[in-house]
Amino acid sequence: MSITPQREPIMPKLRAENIIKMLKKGERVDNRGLYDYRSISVSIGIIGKAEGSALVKLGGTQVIAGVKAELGSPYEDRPNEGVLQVHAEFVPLASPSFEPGPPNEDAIEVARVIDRSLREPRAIELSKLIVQPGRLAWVIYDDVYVIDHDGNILDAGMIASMIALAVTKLPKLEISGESVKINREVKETPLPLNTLVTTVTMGVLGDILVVDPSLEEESVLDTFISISVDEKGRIVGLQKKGLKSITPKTLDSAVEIALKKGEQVLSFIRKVISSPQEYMKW
Amino acid sequence: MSITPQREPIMPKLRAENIIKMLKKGERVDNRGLYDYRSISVSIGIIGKAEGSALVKLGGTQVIAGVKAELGSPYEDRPNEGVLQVHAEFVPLASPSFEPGPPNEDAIEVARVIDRSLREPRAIELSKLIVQPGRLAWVIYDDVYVIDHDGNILDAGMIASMIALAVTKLPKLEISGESVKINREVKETPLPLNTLVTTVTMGVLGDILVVDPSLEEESVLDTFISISVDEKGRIVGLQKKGLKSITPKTLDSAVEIALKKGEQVLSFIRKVISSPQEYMKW
Amino acid sequence: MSITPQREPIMPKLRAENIIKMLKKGERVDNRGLYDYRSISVSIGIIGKAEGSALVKLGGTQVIAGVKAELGSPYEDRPNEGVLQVHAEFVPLASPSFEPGPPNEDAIEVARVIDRSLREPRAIELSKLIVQPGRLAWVIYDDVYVIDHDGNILDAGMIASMIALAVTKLPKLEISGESVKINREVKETPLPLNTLVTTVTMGVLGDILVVDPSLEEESVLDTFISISVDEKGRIVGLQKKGLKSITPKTLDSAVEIALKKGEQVLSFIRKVISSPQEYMKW
Amino acid sequence: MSESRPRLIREDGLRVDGRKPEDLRPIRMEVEVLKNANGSALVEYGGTKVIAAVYGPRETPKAVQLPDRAVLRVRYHMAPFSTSEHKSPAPTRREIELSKVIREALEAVVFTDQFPRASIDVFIEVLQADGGTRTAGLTAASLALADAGIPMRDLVAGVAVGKVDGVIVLDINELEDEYGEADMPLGYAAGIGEIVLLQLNGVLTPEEFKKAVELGKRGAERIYAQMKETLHKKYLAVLES
Amino acid sequence: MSESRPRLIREDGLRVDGRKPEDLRPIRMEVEVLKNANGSALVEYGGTKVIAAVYGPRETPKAVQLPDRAVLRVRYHMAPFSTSEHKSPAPTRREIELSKVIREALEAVVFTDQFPRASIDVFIEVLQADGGTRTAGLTAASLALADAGIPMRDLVAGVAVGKVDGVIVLDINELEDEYGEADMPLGYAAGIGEIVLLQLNGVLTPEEFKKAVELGKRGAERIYAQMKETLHKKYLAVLES
Amino acid sequence: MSESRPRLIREDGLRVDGRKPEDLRPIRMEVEVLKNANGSALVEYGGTKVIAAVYGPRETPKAVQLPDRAVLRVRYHMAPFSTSEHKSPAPTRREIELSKVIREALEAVVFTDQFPRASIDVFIEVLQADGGTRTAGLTAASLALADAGIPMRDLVAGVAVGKVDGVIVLDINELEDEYGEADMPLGYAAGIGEIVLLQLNGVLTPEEFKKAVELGKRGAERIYAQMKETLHKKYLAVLES
Repeated sequence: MSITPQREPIMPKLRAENIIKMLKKGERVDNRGLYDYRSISVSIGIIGKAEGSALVKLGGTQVIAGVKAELGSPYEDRPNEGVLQVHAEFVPLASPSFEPGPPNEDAIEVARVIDRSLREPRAIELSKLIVQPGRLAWVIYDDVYVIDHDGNILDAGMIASMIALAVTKLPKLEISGESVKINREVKETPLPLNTLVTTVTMGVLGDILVVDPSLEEESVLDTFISISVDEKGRIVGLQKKGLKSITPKTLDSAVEIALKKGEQVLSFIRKVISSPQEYMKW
Repeated sequence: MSITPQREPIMPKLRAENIIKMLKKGERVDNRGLYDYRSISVSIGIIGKAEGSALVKLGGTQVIAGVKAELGSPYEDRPNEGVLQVHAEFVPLASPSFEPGPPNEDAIEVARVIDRSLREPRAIELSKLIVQPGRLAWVIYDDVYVIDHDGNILDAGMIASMIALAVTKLPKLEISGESVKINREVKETPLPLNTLVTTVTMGVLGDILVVDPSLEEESVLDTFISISVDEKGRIVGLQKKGLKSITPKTLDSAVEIALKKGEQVLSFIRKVISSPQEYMKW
Repeated sequence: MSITPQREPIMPKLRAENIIKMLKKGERVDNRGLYDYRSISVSIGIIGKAEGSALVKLGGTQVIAGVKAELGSPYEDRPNEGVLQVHAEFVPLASPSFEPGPPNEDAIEVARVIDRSLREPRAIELSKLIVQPGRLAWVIYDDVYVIDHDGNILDAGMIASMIALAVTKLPKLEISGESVKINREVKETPLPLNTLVTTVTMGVLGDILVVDPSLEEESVLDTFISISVDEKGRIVGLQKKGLKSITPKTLDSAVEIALKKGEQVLSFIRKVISSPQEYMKW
Repeated sequence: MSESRPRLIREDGLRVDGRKPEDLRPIRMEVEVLKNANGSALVEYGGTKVIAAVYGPRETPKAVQLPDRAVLRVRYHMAPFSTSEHKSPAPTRREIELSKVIREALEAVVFTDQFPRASIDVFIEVLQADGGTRTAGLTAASLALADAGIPMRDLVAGVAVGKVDGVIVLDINELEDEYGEADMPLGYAAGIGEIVLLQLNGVLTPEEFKKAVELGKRGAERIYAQMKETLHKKYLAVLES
Repeated sequence: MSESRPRLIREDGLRVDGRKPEDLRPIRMEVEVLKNANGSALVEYGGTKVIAAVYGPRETPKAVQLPDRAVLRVRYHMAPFSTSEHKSPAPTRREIELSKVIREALEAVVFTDQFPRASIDVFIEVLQADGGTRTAGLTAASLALADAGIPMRDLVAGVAVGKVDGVIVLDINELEDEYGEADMPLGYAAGIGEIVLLQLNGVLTPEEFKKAVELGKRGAERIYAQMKETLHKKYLAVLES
Repeated sequence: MSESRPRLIREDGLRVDGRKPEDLRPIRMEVEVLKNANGSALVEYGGTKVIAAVYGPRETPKAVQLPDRAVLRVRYHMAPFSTSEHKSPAPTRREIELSKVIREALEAVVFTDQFPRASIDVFIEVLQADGGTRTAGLTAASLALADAGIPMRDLVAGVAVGKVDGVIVLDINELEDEYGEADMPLGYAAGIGEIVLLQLNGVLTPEEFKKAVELGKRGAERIYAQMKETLHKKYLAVLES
């Protein structure tokens, strides 16, 4: 059952009103322009045991994506493809409002939006991840681990996932007759990718759109739209969230902004994965 | 842990006393005789995706039974038989006193009484549902879905189940070598039945028995007895429920009434399944 | 999440102070010496359906250990060994402070300490419990069932487990080709043991150590240490529990006491299992 | 997606079930179909059958109460027999997400501030799934809220737009959902012209996206009209009785 | 049910374990077997071993309290080692149903109205299952309640009647339960002549049913007498000590 | 344990990773690594990476409050990507036990009596597991508590001592844990010389045990010094800014 949540964290009324007032003038409390992302920093490979990993800091938000590869069964209706599983955990370390326990609806939504954004444009070429058709396939786990929540977890998680997948190397398979075993000592084959993807999340305040809302902004904005774009400039996913509606006109603007900002984010991702060694510090 | 439930819904005291007073005079607030069922209406086949289905309205109570057939393993101690699984869901749509979540003890009891009433007289000939002895069998799911609760869910669920099973057609099996697949495009073989079965539920007020109690009656009566009968006039199940005892003498009367009313209900079921096309409207 | 527990049961302050005062003088409310166990009585074989069983009464604490043997898969990283599974249930019958539901952290800790104490010194020779390497192995379930809690569940559970395992007879396997079945009518092969093991649990009050604390003592002592010993006088496990620290000096004393008391308990276990027929009364 | 992917647009330009791209399936609506609920509705979009019930405004546990408004509690749930394969009753991640998405769509129109500390509970049961269950569920929920007399800014009509064999089509069925290139569920408050639910599961160019939204709005407007009529008929019936 | 169904009535008319149809198995009863519980009992019907404990009347969480009576909270639970195959500790649907059925049997005799807002908690642990565990559990629970000093209208004795190879027999064991034609657990308050638990799992003609109830009542009366004696002995012992 | 057990002590007496028996792995510590938490720390022991956060003292649900002290609530949790094989997120029995053991270690040093009715919540996330995760977690938790300004009797340093190929060694890594003869995690409040966590998973003679405790204490003292320095630096930085 989905229940109207308590608004967290509770913000002083004056502060909230000030944020709104500024947004209406096109200004933000952290001096960004309405369509500016906060600074993004990336650390690659921080989890050596994972097949791929990335820590993304988007302003104060920190998300780790860790990619693990296991052997498993392909889905019955996809006997010739590998399997992608995206999960998100909002661990209580990351925010006073996160509780221990199984993922709540917010974490599930984040994971499913990332999953669909990867799946629909076939960002990963799953057909190359089959080992024995109908019987054995690579199962790729992308785990999105939020460790500090300062707003816009989705974009941070999407960027971290995309980078972690792009730097993933599959372990070697040792095949002898029927038996197939994973040798994690040798990791060589990169995950086959067709395109990079990102999401662009905007807060909605009437007809004003606010890219990459911070936690403070999230708590005064009621409504959000996240649009997923790929390298071909296509829309590969969309999710409206929050308590209020959006007009068709504002939706049009949101698409326009998402395509433009998405391209910038994708360039950034491309830059990171093309010189990964420069991002291997934590 | 089973816990004495709150009495739901709370009824005005006067109303409760009036119901009791009338019952003691052999009368009922809805003008039925003590041993009369409420009107029963049936819609067959309303769930085209199910192998069999029936919506039963028993007065204000509405229950859907949907039958699905899948392939699975036979039970280890029954290697030559198919499997029957009866489940009941009391979804919160049906009553202000139903909660979302896994089935509570009331839903489990209803499912298990229906299950035993079908199983013990071998109403379904499970031995004809084996595909590969010890390895592969039809698993028949009978899901009892309560959508409006106005009393006597058990009888409504039993009648709906019996009709849904009687109109069930198994999908075709496509066997090639070791591989067996279900082709749901073709549904032809009726489920093999040995007998029809029904339950007859009575409220107990001292030595007064009240057939097919409504929700209002249920909430003033403490004790119930449900007796399952088959077409051969045998007792194929029994369940005493509720907070008070029953005397051996009242038990004798209950058996007598159950055999008589059960026969009537079974005739009705026979009528429905012999001209199903007349009951295909919702 | 582990949470500081409520102290149960709440004891009159005077009584608590008296227990402490006496302990500081080297005395105990039940007249035992500081290093004395309460009386131990054993009933063997009380659960005929189990492959081995023992009821141990340690003072007022009663614990049943029941051993069942099933066939299952060996662990992937131990393809040539059988499997040991130790579980503890603190059923609500045993104490007003036990709740129904899955095992809490206390029950899990007891089970895991017993498990490690058996596993590390290879008390059971698991390599003799393999049936088909990599495919089929004996799975030995040791279920520790607490039915009356009067303190020191761990030692009672450990002793009961050790005796139950020592008297366990594996059922006969009927092998025909690929198929392997358990015939529980014939139980003949004893479980292969390498050594007996026991735990010695002590309460810690500053530098005073109190062997086999009763429930009353447990509720005034904050800190405990349980040391597992085998027949060769080795330390085969250790667990510090409770809210306070322990000094290295007190730890030294605890080891010394554990080795001495452990030997006595092991002698007792040896006596029981060498003449089991004398302990077959309940 | 590979082997036996069926053709979804026939040579004559029609869809697998004979519809034109801009056609809705036959839609059935009925309100007040349950006795216990304060409001209820049955909605069918072709083979998709959904029932919704509303309880409330009613008392709610302290822990979830809000001081200045009612909480909405929404459950989207599929019956075990609603799908081709028997469905386990435990809520899936999909059901959890859709419950949230539908709740948020309703938040945008219900005047929750009129019932502080109360809850308004909406239960949606999918009896048969043949594509568009969340949008049919949203339509049913909106009707059930109206039937329960809950004050709202507007009714909400749901419809899924898709892209199949390259063509943007209205109200996709299960086959079109499974083998098509995109599924875009839309919830539209047609009286006030606002979008309350929007998701995209698939790939569209910006132009296709625009076209899809336009087609969805037009479809939703037709469903919205039928909703009005359904409620109107019921109230007339009440007045006349 | 097919292949190796064993013969349950021998040529001499006796049952697999040598009993006559109307014979009980050896029955052992003991009360006050636990220290912590307010009342407790150990009951054995042949190979079936059950232990029951009662805590209460005691405080209970507000959410379950009733203003005019105590709530009964009953758990029937099987130890993992109680059955031929190792049993998982999670409660099965069967255990949930039996907890309810036993609770309702006890509701009929306990004077719950004397303890408003309190709870009386009954925990039944099946240590070994060899047929008739719910009825042995009911007997044990009734003894434990008496041992705890909970006021009751009467004691309750439980016994299962069965039909095996066409013969109505008393107090069936596991083999008779598994391969027999019917299992009818009965809970009988013999002092006041009332039935508090009755289920039928099997097929009986009306005549057989009548006979089965009659046989069950007679069996329960014998168990009831032994219960009285067990409690009597204990109180004598208390008086004498 | 059988086939391919690797050699853990090389001919030159060094360990698989080239350390001497009494060597720690390279240890990294950092505090205040998170924005939301009241205190936080990142700790690495070689390949083991752990992060800990502290929230509190803060309000806690009535049901868990204690009248005379704060409750500690501690969760030790492993990220799904922290181990060689993907780990399911549901808490394992191991994680439940370790949460308890670490909580109890912290109980011994935190001045909980200063915050009656409050809770102090400690969340430990294992990001990468390469042996010694519970002890690295304890070190991180202790630093995070200090970073949060929670008053404590002393800092606590954790380290695991092991026995591999018959040699007592300090700070074992995963390989040594898996194939060694013993793993003894120790939590030591080095300033006051008290043991707050001690477990033994393995077999030791009494002499070996003594040696292991001694080695562990010495190792913990070195870690303790680094903790002090880490905190000192941070406060200096604060003062200087």
